[in-house]
Amino acid sequence: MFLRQRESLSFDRSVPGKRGMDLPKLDVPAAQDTRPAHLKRTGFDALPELSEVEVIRHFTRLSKWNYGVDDGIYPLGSCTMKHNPRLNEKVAGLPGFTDSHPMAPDALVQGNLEMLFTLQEWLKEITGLPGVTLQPSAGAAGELTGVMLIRAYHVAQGAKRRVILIPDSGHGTNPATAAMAGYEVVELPSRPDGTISFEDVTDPVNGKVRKGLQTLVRELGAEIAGAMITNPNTVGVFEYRFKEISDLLHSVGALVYMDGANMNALVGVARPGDFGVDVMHLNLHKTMSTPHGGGGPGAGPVCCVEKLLPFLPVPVVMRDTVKVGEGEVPRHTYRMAWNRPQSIGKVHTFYGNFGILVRALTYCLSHGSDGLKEATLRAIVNANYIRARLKGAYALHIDSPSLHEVVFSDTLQAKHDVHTLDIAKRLIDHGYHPPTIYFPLIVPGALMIEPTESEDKGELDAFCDTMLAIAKEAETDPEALHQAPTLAPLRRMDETTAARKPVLRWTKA
Amino acid sequence: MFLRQRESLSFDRSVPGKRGMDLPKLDVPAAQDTRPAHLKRTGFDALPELSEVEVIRHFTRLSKWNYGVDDGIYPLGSCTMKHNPRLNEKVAGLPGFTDSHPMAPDALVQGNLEMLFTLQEWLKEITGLPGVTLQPSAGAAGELTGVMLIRAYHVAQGAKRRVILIPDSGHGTNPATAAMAGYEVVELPSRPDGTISFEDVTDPVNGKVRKGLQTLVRELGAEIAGAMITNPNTVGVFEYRFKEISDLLHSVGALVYMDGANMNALVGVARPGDFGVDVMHLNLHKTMSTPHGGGGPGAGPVCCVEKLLPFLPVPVVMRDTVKVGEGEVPRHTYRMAWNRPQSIGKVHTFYGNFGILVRALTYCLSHGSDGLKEATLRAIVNANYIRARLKGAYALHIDSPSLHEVVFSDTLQAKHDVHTLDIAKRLIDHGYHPPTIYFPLIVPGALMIEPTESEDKGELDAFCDTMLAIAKEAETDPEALHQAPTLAPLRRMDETTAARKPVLRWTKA
Amino acid sequence: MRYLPSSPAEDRALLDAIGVARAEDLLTGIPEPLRLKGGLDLPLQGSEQEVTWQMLDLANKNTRFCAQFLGAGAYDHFVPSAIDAMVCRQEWFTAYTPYQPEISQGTLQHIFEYQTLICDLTGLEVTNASLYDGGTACVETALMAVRVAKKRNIVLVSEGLHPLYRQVLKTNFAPHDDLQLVEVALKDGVTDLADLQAKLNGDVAAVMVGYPNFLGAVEDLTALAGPVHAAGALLVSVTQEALAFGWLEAPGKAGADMACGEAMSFGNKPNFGGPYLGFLAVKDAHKREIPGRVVGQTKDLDGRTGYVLTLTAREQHIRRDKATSNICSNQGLVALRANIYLQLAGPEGLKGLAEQNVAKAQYLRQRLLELPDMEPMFEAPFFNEFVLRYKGDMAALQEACLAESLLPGLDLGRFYPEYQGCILWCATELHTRRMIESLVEILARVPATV
Amino acid sequence: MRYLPSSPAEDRALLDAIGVARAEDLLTGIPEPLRLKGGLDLPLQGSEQEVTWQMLDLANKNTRFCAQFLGAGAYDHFVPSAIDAMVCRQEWFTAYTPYQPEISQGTLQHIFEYQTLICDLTGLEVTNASLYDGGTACVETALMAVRVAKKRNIVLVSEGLHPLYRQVLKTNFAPHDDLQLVEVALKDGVTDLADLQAKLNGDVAAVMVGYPNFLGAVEDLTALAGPVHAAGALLVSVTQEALAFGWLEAPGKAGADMACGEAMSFGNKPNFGGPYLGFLAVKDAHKREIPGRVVGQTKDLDGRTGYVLTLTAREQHIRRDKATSNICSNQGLVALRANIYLQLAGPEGLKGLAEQNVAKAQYLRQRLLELPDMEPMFEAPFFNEFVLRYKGDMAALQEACLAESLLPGLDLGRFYPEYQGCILWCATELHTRRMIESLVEILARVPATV
Ligand SMILES: Cc1ncc(COP(=O)(O)O)c(C=O)c1O
Ligand SMILES: Cc1ncc(COP(=O)(O)O)c(C=O)c1O
Repeated sequence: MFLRQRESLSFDRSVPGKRGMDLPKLDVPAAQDTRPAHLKRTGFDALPELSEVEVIRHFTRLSKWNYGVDDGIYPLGSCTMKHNPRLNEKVAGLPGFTDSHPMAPDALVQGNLEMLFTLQEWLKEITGLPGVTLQPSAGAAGELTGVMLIRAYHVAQGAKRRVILIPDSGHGTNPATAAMAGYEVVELPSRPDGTISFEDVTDPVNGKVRKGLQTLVRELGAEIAGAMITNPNTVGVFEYRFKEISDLLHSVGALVYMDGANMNALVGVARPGDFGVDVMHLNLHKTMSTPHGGGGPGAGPVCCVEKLLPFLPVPVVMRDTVKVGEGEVPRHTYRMAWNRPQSIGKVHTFYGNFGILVRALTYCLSHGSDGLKEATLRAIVNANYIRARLKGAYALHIDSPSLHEVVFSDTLQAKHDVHTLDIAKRLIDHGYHPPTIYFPLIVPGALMIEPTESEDKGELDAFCDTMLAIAKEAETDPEALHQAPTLAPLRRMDETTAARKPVLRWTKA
Repeated sequence: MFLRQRESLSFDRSVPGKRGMDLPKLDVPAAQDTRPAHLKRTGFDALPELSEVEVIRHFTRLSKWNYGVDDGIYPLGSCTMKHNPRLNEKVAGLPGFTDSHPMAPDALVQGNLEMLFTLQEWLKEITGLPGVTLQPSAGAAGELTGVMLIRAYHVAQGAKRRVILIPDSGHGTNPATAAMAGYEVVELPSRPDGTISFEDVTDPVNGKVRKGLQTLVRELGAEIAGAMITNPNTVGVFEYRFKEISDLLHSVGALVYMDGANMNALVGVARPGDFGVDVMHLNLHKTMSTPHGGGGPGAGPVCCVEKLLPFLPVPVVMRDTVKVGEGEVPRHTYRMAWNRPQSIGKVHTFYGNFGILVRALTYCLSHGSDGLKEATLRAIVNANYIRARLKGAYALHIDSPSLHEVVFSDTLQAKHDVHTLDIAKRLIDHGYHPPTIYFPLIVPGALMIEPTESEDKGELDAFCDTMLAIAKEAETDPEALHQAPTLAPLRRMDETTAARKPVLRWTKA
Repeated sequence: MRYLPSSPAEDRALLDAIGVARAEDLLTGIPEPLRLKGGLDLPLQGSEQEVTWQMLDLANKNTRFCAQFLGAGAYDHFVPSAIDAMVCRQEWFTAYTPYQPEISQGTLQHIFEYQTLICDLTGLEVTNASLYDGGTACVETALMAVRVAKKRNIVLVSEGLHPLYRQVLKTNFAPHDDLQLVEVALKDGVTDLADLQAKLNGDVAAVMVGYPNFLGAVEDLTALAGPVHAAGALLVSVTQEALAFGWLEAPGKAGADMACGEAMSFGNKPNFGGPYLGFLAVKDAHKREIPGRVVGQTKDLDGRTGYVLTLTAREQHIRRDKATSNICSNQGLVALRANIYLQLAGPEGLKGLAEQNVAKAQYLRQRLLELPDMEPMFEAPFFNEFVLRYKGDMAALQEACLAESLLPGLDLGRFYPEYQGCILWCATELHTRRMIESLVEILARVPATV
Repeated sequence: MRYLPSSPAEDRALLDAIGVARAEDLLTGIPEPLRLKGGLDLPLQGSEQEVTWQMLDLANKNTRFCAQFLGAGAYDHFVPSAIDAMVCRQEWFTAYTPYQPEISQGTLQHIFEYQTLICDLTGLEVTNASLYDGGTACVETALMAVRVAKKRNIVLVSEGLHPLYRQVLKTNFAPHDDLQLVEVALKDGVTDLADLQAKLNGDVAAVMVGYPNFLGAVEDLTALAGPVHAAGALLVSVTQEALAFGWLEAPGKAGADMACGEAMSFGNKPNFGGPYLGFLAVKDAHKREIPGRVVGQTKDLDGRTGYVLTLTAREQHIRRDKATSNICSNQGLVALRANIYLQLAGPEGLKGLAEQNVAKAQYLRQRLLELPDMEPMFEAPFFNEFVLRYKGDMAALQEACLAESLLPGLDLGRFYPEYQGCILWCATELHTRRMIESLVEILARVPATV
C-alpha cells in the first residue's frame, strides 16, 4: 500500500554535497594533524551522501517491507514472538539508564546495580536456581557460558572430561556451543514421542543402531562432562523423564545443562531447579518479551546450582545490607564483585545487554507472579487450541501432549507434492508470517507453530482458518502453492546463486 | 503490503472482560459515593473492551492506510507539507515542558516564558512587525484574532466599521472569520493574472460587473474596517501592487490583514511589515514545519503593527532585564502581563498550542537566518521546476511568476473528459498523495502543487514523470482515469449518500 | 543544512531546467523595493546537538515538582506509553487533513471512532473531529446554540464555568452587538437556581453550566434542565475534566441539550496549556449547525465500507461567510491520543480511574481538614477538585510547598474576589497517599495565622 | 492483565474446543512431582503507572553528570533523534531474524547496507550482520584466524588491547587446550615491536593490536604488518572507538588482514555497557570461515533484486558442531542504529565529527597539562583519548570532580599496575570548551600532593 516500487539501496541514491548531519561549531582550536601520512583516512567508497529527509524516508519505506508483532500473529516456533510492551521501551530509554557509564565506580551506578540484582532475584525464583549471571548477550552466549561453567567445575574436580551429550532434536546452537567450549558432541536419539530415548534406537530405514542414553552413560561414564537438554524440548513436549535423566547423569558425575529457550512454557508452573538441572540459560528475548530487533540484541542469562557459583563470570552483582536502628527499614548498597579466583572470567566486555535486561525486569514487574503464571497457561492453551483445530488437516508426527507450541508435519500435503515451504510461502500471501519450518530436524517437513499468550481467539481463529484453507488448496490447486508468494513484494528468491556467487556488499558500478 | 483486510472498527471487536489498562492499587480509602442517584454513570454503549495488544495492533494497522510525509512528496498546495524533523518532536516531549502547569506562577515556568518570548522575537524579525501573540491555535483562529484586533482598534477610534474586503481567491476561512467577527464580507475580484483587481471586472460569461478595489474603496470608504489579503496569494503569486493596495486602504482608515498561510515563500526574502501589512497570522504548521497531525493541532500566531499592540490578547509575555554590575551579562526574567485594559481579552483558554510553539522555535533555531532564507529559495525553485516540467502537458490558467506553488488547470485534459478529480485519484495509484484540488476557486479545475523545499530532484522528477504519464493516459485511456484509484485499499467513495444520510458514529447493531 | 535535500549540482540542474541563473531570479514577482535588503537579524543555523542543548536548557529552567495539587482546567493524569508509541508513527502525526479518502482511511476511521466515543461519553448523538480547546469549544457551542435557538440572543453563563472559558467567550461575543452574555451567580459552590430563574426569559438561547464546575462541584443538570427547558432555552453542559464522565452520568442523559468542554485528560500531560482537545456534542436534530469537520461512514464503488469527510456544506471552504464556523485545522492528533486512551481504558478502566480520582480527592480533603487553618467551603459532591478556605498566610503556604517541590492548589482570589483566601485543590490517580501525607505535614509546619 | 488478550469467555471457548476443563489440565505432560506447588514467591502484577515509577526510581538512583571524561571502550557521542524515531517503528524493532525473505526485505536490505558500510570503514571485503560486542568480536576473530591459518595455534595479543577484551579472550580460549594466547608488551603507549618480534614464530596464527589502542594511541599498523606478515601470521586490527575510522586509514588499507571491534559509537549512548555492536571484517578469501549471519544479494523468480540470508552452510543450524560459531541472535537493532547513523553522517559528517573529537581531546590534554600535577606520558598520536600521569591524590581528584557533577577519566591502575597514578582521559564532540575549562578549574583547586 502506498509503496511506489522497491526502495533502492541508499548507495545508489547518494548525491555528492548532500548532508544529513550538521556539526556543532568547533569551540576549541582545530585539530593538529598528528597522524603519520600513511594512516590518514583516504576516503570512503560507499558511505552515502544524503539529507536527513532521505535517510528518514529510506528507513521508513524499507520498514514497510517487514512484518512485525503488531501486524498480527508471528507464529515462529521456538522464537516466542510475544507482544512487546511499549512501556519496556520507554523505561529502557530513561536517561538515568542510558547515560550511565559502564566504567563508572559502583557508588555512582547504584540504580543499575539494584536493577541487575533485582532481576537476578526474579530469575532465581523463577528457575529455582541460586546462581545467576546476566552477562551473556543471547541464548547461544548463555549456552557457552553454561558449558564453560561445567568445564570449570570438572577441571576443579580434576578432569575436564571429554563429551557432551545432546539430543538429535536439539537446536544447532547446542552442538556448536559444545564444540566452542572444547567438547566432543555425542548425539542422543529421540523416541517416536519426541523425548530422549533411554534405549538404543534402530533406524527404520538403514537399520543403523543409535545408542540410547543408558548405553552412552554406561559406555562413556566419566568421560561425560554433561548433557544439553532442551525442556520443554523443541517439539514442545516436556521431557517427562527429566528427573531420571538427570539422576542418571549425576550418577556418573556429569552435569545437566538445560536449554531454556522454551522456559516460557514453565514459568510459574515448574522450576528447573526442582528437577535436577545444574545450569541453564533463559532467552529474555523470548520468555520476557524483549524485542527481537530483526535479529537481536537479546539476553541469555545463565542460572546455576550452588556448586557452580564460584565459577560464575566476573563481576558478580552483590547486595550489602546496611545495619540501621531497631525497627527501621534496612538500607541496601550494591557492588560488583570482581575478585573471584575460580571464576571463568568475563564473557562480555561489560555486563551484558543492559538495556535488554531493563526491559526484562519491567516485564517481570508488570506481570508479577500471578501474571507470569497466567501468561504461561495462556500460551499453552493457545498452542493446544491451534493443535485441536489443525489436527486432521495437518499431520501430527509426534502426538505427545503439547505445551507452548505444536509441531506439524507436511506428510498429508506431500501426497499432493505440496511441502512445508509451499505452505509457509502461501501464508505470506494471506498476510501472516509463517511458522518456523524444517526444525526440529526429527520431524519431517516440520511446521513449528508457537502462538504465545499474546493472541486472542479472534486472531487464532483467523490464522487457523487460513491454515485450513491452505490445506484444502493443497488438494485442489497445488500449483498455486508452488507459486506462492505472489502477493508479496517479491516472489521466491534464488538462494542457490546467492550462496554460490555471494554478493555480500554493494560496490561502485 | 502485509495487510490482511480492512481493519474493522474497534467497537466490532470489543469482547467483554478484556482490558488494556490496569489501575494502580488504591492506597487510600475507597471513594464514598456522594453523587445524587440520577447522576450516577449508568454505563457506556460504545467504549470497547480490548487488551493493549489489540489496541496497539488496531492503531498500527489503521496507520498503514494513511500516507505521511515520510512516504514521499505530499504536494498539497497551500498546506506546505514539509519534512517534519524528529528533533522537534523530541524537544516538545521533554518533561520539563510537558509536565509544566499552565496555572503555575510565572516564577516556576521561566523556561516556558523564555521559550515563548524567544519565539516572539523570531516572528517579529521574520515579519517585520513589532507585536505578536502566540495564542491562536491555528490559522483560522489567528485570522479571527487579527480581525478582532482590527475591530478593537476601530472601536477605540470611535466606530467599529462594517465591511471587510476579501479577494475571491481567498481561502474560505477568511470570509468565515470576518463573519464570526461581526463583519460583512465584500468580495474583491481577481484579474486574469490572479492578483487583486483595482478596476471593475466584467464577467465574460454573464456580463455582470464586479466592483474593483478602487470603486469599493471610493464607495465604501470609512465603512471598510479592513481587507484580508493572502500574500503570496492562493495562486502562488505575489500581490505585486501590495504597497499600493495598503496605501489605498490606509487612506480611508482601513487596516490591512495579511493571511500568512503562504509566508513560507517570503521568510528571509520579504517582510510584510515592510509593505504595509497591519496585522497577519502565520501558520506554524506550514511555515515552521510543525506536523499536521492528520488535521491538527497547528498554531496561528498573529503579528501586528505598533498601534495594535494595546489590543493584543492577554496575557502578553514580557521580558524584564535585571540590572547587574558593570561588565556583567544582564540577566532576564519573564512574566505574563494580564492587566491590559484595551486588550480584546483571551482567545485561547491558556497560551495557545504550547507544544507546537516549542517545535516551531526548534525549527527556527535549527535553520537560523541563513537556513530560513535558503528554505524559502529552495521551495520556490522546486515549485518552478515542476512548473517548467509540467507546463505544456497541463494548462497554466494563470501565467504570473510562481513563488512556492504552482496552480494548473484541467482544461487540456477536459477535452478528453478527464478532470482534476480523475488526475488526483490516478496519482494515488502511482503511490503519490494528490495535490490540493479545486482550490482556489478562480482557477477552473485547479491542481495546486506545492512541493516545498523538502524534495530533492529525484523525487521531483519521479512526481513529474508520473504527472506526465497521467497526462498521456488522459489522451489514450481516459477510462482508466475515471476508474482510478484501483490500487488503493478502496475505490471512490459515495460522498453523496454520506451527506444525505449521515452515519456519524457507530451504534450497537 | 540537514533538512534541505538538494545538492549544489542538483540545484544547478533545477535552475537550468527553469532557465534562470540563480534562485533569486525567481523573485521577480516581488517588486524590488518590497524585498528584504540584507538578511534577517537572527542567529545562524544550529546543529542538532546545539539546538537540543538550547531547548533542553529552556525546559530545565522550569521548576520540577514531586507532585502538583493543581488542576483548574489542566489535569495531570498518567499517560500510557502506548499513546506516544502510536502517535509517533509518521503515518499518523505527519499526515494532513484527510481530504483524499482513498489514501487517508486511517485518519478517517480514527475520527469516526473518536466521534463515537465522544457521543458515548456525553450521551449525545453528533460531534465533530475536535475543536481547539475548552474555551473555544464554549464559544462554538454558544454561537451554535444561538443559531439553533433562532431569534434568541442571550446566553446565560454560570459563574461556575472556568473563568478563562468565560473570558474567551467574552472576547468572541464582543464583536456581536446583537448577542448578549449574562453571568449567573453561584450559591454554595453551584449555580444559583434563584438567580438563574430571575435571568431566564424568552430571549435566552442557552444556559451554560460546568459539569463538574470550576470549583469541582457537580452541578445537578437534571434540576437545572427543568427551568431552562421551561423557558425554551437549551441547557449546555461544560466539562473541563472529561475523566469525570467515568463517574457522572452522561450530560445528554441527565438533561443537557449540548455538551462541550475540554478532553485533555485523555492521554495528555499539562503541557503548559496546549495542545488540548476541545469537544462539542449535540443532538441529531442540530447536526447541520455543528461547526468543524465531521466524518461519516459510506461505501466505495465496490460496496466496501469506508469513511469520508461529510456535511461539508456547513464548512468555510464551501459556504465561506455563511459557514457554521471558520475552523479549519483542528486538534486531530490530540483526538487520536484521546481515542487510544479511551480504547485502552475501556469502560472498566474509565470507571475505575474516575473512582480512584474521587477517592484521592476525598482523602486529600479529609486530611487537609485536619489542619486547624483549613475550613470546608461547600457541601456539593465533587469529582477530583474541591475548595477549602485557608485562614493562614497564603504566601507562606506557597513558599513552604515549593521548598518541598510540591505545587499547591489554586489561590481562588485570582478569579473570584469573593473567594479570597480559598484554595482549589486537585488530586488524581497520580497522587499517592505518601504525597498527600507529605503535603499535610508540610502545611502543618507553616507558621500560624498572624 | 493488560498484555493478556483473551477474555474469560474466550478462554472458556478455547478450553472447550481443546476439550479440557481448565488450563492446568494441559500440564499433564509435566510429571506431577516436578510441578511447582504454590506460586512463585514474587510480587503481584503492577499497573503501568506503578511499574513506571519503580523503574524511574531505579534510573534516578544513578548519579547524573554534566560531563563524562571517561571513555575506555564506551563512548558518549551525540545521537541524532532520527535514530530512535526510526528504530521504534514496530516493523524494525519487533521483527525476528529474517528467515522468510519475502516478508523481511526491510531487515535484509538494511543488513546488506550495513555490511557494505562496515566493509567501507574497515577497507575489507566481507563482514557479517553483527556480533555481540567488542570483546566477543575479538574471540570470534581470534578463533577464525586460527581456522584460517590452519595448524598454527598461537594468538599474540598486544597489551594495548582493551583489558576487558583480553579477559573475554582468555575466558574463551581456556577450554581450548591446543590454543595459546600470548600477550605482547607495550612501549611508549604502543605495541613493543621488539617484544612482538621476539614472540613471532611459525606457530603464530595472528597478532591482535588496538587501533587506536586502549590508551588512545594510534598503532602504526603498517609498521606492524611487516614483521607479522613476514612470520606468516595475520594482522588483526581491533578498534574499540569506531568513530576513529573517520580519521584513521581503513585497517584493511593500512596492512591489517582482519578488523574487528566495537561500533557502539555509531548512534548509541553508553547504556551501562550494552547493547553494543561487535563487528568483524575479513578478506574475501576468508569469507567461508566467517562466523554469524551474512546477507547476500540475489534475484527472485521474476528477476527482481532482493536479499537473503546466505552462506548458511557455515552456521550452527546447518553445520551444528562443525559450525564457524554458535552465534544465533546477534545485535541486529544496534546494527540498524549504526546504519542510520552512518547514512546521516555521510563521509563529510564522519570525517568532521572525527576531527572535532581529535580537536577536543587535544585541547583537553593541553589544558590539563597546564596543571602542575599533570604530566604527559606518551607521544604517539591519539584520537579522542590519552593518558596523563597525575601526581596528586587520585581520591581527592575523584571527589572534587564528582562534587561538581563531572566524571573524571579512568584510573589506569585498575588494569595496568605499571600505570598506577595515570588517568585515561576522553573528550568527544559533546565536550564544550566550557566543560573542559570547568574541569581544569576544579582540578586546579584539588589539594596539592601530600
Ligand atoms: C531451542 C533454542 N536454543 C537456543 C537458541 C539460541 O538462542 P539465541 O538466538 O538467543 O542465541 C534458540 C533460538 O532460536 C532456540 O530456539
Ligand atoms: C490560505 C489559507 N488561509 C487560511 C488557512 C487556514 O489555516 P488553518 O487550517 O491553520 O486554520 C489555510 C489552511 O489551509 C490556508 O491555506
